[in-house]
Amino acid sequence: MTHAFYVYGAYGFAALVAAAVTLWTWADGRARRKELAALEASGIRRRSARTTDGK
Amino acid sequence: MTALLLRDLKLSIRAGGGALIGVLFFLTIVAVIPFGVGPDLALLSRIGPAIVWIGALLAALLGLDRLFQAERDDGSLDLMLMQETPLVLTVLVKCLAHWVATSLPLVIASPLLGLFMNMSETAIGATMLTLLVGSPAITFIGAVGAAVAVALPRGGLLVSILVLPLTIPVLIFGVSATYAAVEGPSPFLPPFLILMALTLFFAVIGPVAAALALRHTSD
Amino acid sequence: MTALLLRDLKLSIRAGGGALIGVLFFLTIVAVIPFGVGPDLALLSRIGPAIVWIGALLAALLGLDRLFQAERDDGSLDLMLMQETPLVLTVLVKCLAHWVATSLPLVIASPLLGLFMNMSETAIGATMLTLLVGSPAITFIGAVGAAVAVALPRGGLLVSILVLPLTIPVLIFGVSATYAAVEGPSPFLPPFLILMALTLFFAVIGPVAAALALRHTSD
Amino acid sequence: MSETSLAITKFSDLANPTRFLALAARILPWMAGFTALCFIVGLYLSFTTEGDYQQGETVRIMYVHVPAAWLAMMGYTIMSLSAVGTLVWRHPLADVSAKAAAPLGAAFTLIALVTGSLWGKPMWGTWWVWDARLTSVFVLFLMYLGLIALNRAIDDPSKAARVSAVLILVGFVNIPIIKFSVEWWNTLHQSASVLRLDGPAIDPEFLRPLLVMAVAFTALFLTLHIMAIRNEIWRRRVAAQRRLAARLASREG
Amino acid sequence: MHLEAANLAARRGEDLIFEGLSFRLESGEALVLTGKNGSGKSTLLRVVAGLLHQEKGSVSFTDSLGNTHGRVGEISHYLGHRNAMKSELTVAENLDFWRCFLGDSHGASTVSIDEAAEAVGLEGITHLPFGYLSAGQQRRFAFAKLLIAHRPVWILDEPTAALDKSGDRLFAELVEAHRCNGGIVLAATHQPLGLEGAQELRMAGFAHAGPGVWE
Amino acid sequence: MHLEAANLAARRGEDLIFEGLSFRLESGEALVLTGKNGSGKSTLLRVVAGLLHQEKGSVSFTDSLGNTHGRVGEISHYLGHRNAMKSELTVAENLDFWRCFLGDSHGASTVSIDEAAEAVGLEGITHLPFGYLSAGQQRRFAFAKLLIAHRPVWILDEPTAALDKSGDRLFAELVEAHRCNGGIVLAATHQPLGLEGAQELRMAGFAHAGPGVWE
Ligand code: HEM
Ligand SMILES: Nc1ncnc2c1ncn2[C@@H]1O[C@H](COP(=O)(O)OP(=O)(O)OP(=O)(O)O)[C@@H](O)[C@H]1O
Ligand SMILES: Nc1ncnc2c1ncn2[C@@H]1O[C@H](COP(=O)(O)OP(=O)(O)OP(=O)(O)O)[C@@H](O)[C@H]1O
Ligand SMILES: [Mg+2]
Ligand SMILES: [Mg+2]
Repeated sequence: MTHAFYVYGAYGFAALVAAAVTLWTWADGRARRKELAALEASGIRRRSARTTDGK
Repeated sequence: MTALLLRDLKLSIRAGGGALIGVLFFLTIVAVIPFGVGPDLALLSRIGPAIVWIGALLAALLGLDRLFQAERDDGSLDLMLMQETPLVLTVLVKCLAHWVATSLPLVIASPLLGLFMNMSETAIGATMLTLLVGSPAITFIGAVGAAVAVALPRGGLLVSILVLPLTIPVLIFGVSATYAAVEGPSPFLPPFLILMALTLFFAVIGPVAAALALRHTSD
Repeated sequence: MTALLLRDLKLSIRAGGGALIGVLFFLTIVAVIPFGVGPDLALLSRIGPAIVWIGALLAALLGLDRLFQAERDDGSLDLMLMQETPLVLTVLVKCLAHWVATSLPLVIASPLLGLFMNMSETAIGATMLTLLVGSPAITFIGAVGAAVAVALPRGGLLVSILVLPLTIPVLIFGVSATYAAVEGPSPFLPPFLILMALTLFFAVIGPVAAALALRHTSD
Repeated sequence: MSETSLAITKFSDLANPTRFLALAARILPWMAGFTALCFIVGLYLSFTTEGDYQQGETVRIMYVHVPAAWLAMMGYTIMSLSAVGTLVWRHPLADVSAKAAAPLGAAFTLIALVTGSLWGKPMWGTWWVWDARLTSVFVLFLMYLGLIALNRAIDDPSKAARVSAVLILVGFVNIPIIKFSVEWWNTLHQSASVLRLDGPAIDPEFLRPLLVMAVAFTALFLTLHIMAIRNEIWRRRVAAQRRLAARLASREG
Repeated sequence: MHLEAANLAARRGEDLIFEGLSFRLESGEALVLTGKNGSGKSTLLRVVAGLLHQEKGSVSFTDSLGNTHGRVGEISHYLGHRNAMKSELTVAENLDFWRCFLGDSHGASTVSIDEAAEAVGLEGITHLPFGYLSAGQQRRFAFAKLLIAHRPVWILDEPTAALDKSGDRLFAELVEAHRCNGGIVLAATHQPLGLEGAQELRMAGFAHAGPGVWE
Repeated sequence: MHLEAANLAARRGEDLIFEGLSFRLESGEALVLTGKNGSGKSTLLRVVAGLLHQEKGSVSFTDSLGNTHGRVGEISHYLGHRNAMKSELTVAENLDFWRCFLGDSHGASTVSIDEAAEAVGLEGITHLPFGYLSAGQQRRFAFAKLLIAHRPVWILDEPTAALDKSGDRLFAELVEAHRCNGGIVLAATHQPLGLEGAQELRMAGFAHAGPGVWE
């Protein structure tokens, strides 16, 4: 293939950035979910959760 | 409103920073560039208008970030926000005062710089004219940044980053109008008219957006 | 004293992003330049070092005038003046913090800009080196202006007259050292050594003069 | 609960963050699957179709470059729409949407810049020229970064959102500049051949993979955007609960 | 003529500071806000002045002709913690600027700058730069600002901070005069202001530190 | 240990504000400055703190070992009208900075930041940016600054401005505690500070508005 470096470079870079963004978003979500779980465990209940419990 | 204009002019002469700093910065830029391009006078005169325009653009940034921050810090902004006079008008007048205090001196000084840069008379005249018409647009765009800076603890570089990209169209048409006047073959008027249109456009958009930002940042 | 350094760095980071902002600012300036002078790569690479130096000057000047004013406005300056630690040292540390927060990122980012401006490797190296050595001088000179601004609340014009003309020699030697390294025929070392001497000179004179001015603030 | 009076009733299902979360949980797996499928098909097509007689194999770069460039602009458009939501309806979800789109837009802009650069070297013989199209995209990238920095510099999130919204809207002038730069200034860059008023002027051989990749990129963007919005909602929930906890603790103490 | 607030709620950051707050002030009445530090006095004043967006509720002003204004700020003076004066300008320049800027859209006759300076007990030093004054003198001139342009509603945040005894008296007299002319006064304070027959509103702070919309 | 001022005179602009002023404070004593606005209270405090150059006379501090310091500022805390805190930083960061910067050159043990916050009645909100606090809360934290580093002399300019009733009480207690530990306190005020057995100095202002050296 002619110009293989440029073609694969372009695809490679695009894949790299897309993967990095995906991973970052996913890891961020996981961290947030963990924090929420920790808060839940420490006894601070969500208000909405409390009201739905009440119902 | 004239009262506001006069007060801001007075302040820019008395308070720190000072109106002269823009002109001096401008001079510094023009003093340094020849060292970059070397003694090639033809080249110097060719890029002259561009350098003058870039200098004016950068010089306008100095002090712009404090345009509304200073008002917030002493509580004046609160009173301005409360008035019946439309906030847009207040912002417009403050922009005008800032322009008169910092950019107008540059416009007036630009022939001097043109001589330094070995520019022809036409080039000098064209530069001066385009600067006169185009530099208010820079101030108006900058006002948006300044209004945003009110929400920031301190202004500094961030404001310039937000503002500079928006000024690019002004720069493009300002410089190309100048070149059109000097070299041809393209006519001078179309880019010059676009420059005027840009200034008018930002004279509306800038104060409106700045007023919007100010309304939304007060606390 | 490390506490002061850290605090000042934190403050400049709170203004948004910190080092990243400096780099972004520089990138923005470099993106603006070609719109002015046109996309001619040869020309860009020639004026590259000068542009980088001007960018560094502008970045240092933005916000430098508030170096002590901000401290005065919230009363911190009073406490600093009262301490046993010599005021010169306090000023020096504040200058260092300002340099680290605004100029050092530019020094580090300058190779990137060099690439954008199509500069050769030697030119990039030389620019980086001269910036590293010369930019502290700008901060030190600016500190004097900042201190005078505090001492003379109504001396706006004086500050600009004090600061910018003094920075011109620094800029000129910085730029000409870079060109000497790139093009010859003049040797690199003499202007570079002068640049170093200037920095050392202002590293002493700047804080001493600033401390003197601060001690004599009107109230 | 605050009556965030939403003028558009159609959106009112999304108006409530809790409902948004429920919806996101339901559709995210499907969107992720769809994205993956599109990428598989798109990548297959882009490596099996023929090369261009003029551009050779490098034409394959188009299949990432062009979608990324479109998404870079679309990301900003989404931010602008959210900004309108923030300023007009003061809707908290619009704040979150604008904030979440910025890093994604920046990432896609970066892809467009770098792949364009990688295409430019073989086609134009240089990595970078300061032509209007390229520079305006570069400016877009800087604007994304500036907005991210601005958002981080203001720590009251709703204030940050409102301030950013104003700037986002002012910065929108750059989008038409990008789009029409090739027509307004004669530059090196290709002029529009797909998104034209008179229909695409491009060989279907190239159009097919391009469109599939474009759909794949869009799906990826939307998936990530929804995920990022969800993360941001969670982040604010955590902050709100932390504050509540601190307040309760100090009241007991 | 009256000022009415109905069911006000305000947020600071993400916390609801107060909720369901209502009051009504007729012409000549005064409302004094008290409460401990951080209880939301300044917040309420800023909401009334229109400087902070309320979360719920409304504030409105009905003038003597029966017209209702939604934006109370426009017919109010606001004296906050900061004096809104430039220390680089002289007192006279400062006052002159505010006199022109605030205008006198409401037809009532107002006093000149010298008279205002005399009213706050500081005639003869209006030629000094504002920054050269002592804290109490600065506060007095900030107060003089209220006299040079007429506004029916005065919103004052700790107006007597930094004032000496005679300043307190002077302040009380000026406020009484304003009330006699039919003005309305809202003031937050920690010290007795010496206003006769003023209503008092005790702020409690933190109506509700809930997680807000994010739940 | 004592603080002594002898025959002080100070000038503001061209005016002599006071002249021939002397006082002597032993360990544990307090001096309260009163007087009307512009009478020179802040000026005197700034002279004692070394922030303003006196025209005549001297201020000196003699420590418990009998050594005399000419620069009283170095062994003093100064709490002026402004709080010397950065609104961008959190309270904890602000206090931490001042703790390190002020150092604790005088060997006495001091309290931690949390303890200081508790002492001023505001534990639990040290993580907030200083700018997000109400005026009184800011003043309280400015006061907490005096507790985190030991200084034998406290120079306070209207310390209770913006404080509520409980704040006033708290302030009086903290000052009493400092005096019990042998500290010296100078305070300018318009309101009673509730300090027991404090000396009072009434400032008169404008000792002599003469043409000074030009005659
Ligand atoms: C860093 C360099 C480059 C940047 C920033 C860039 C940017 C863009 C953008 C923003 C678009 C979307 C325009 C639209 O929808 O109207 C686009 C489209 C396109 N670009 Fe680039 N580009 C770059 C380099 C290149 C190169 C080197 C080539 C090939 C020679 C190229 C070929 C194309 C083509 C064919 C399209 C599609 C046009 C259409 O069909 O509408 N680009 N590019
Ligand atoms: N920075 C200054 N420059 C020149 N003169 C000043 C300055 N600050 C104060 N003065 C003048 O000095 C005199 C004394 O001021 P000072 O601040 O000491 O008064 P004070 O007793 O603290 O009053 P207050 O109770 O209002 O705080 C005043 O008449 C004032 O006009
Ligand atoms: N700019 C701000 N951003 C976020 N929160 C704030 C801000 N200003 C004040 N707050 C918070 O809002 C609450 C109420 O503040 P407010 O200033 O209204 O109190 P206040 O009653 O005026 O108190 P003080 O008597 O101390 O002046 C405080 O708990 C404070 O922490
Ligand atoms: Mg308050
Ligand atoms: Mg005082």
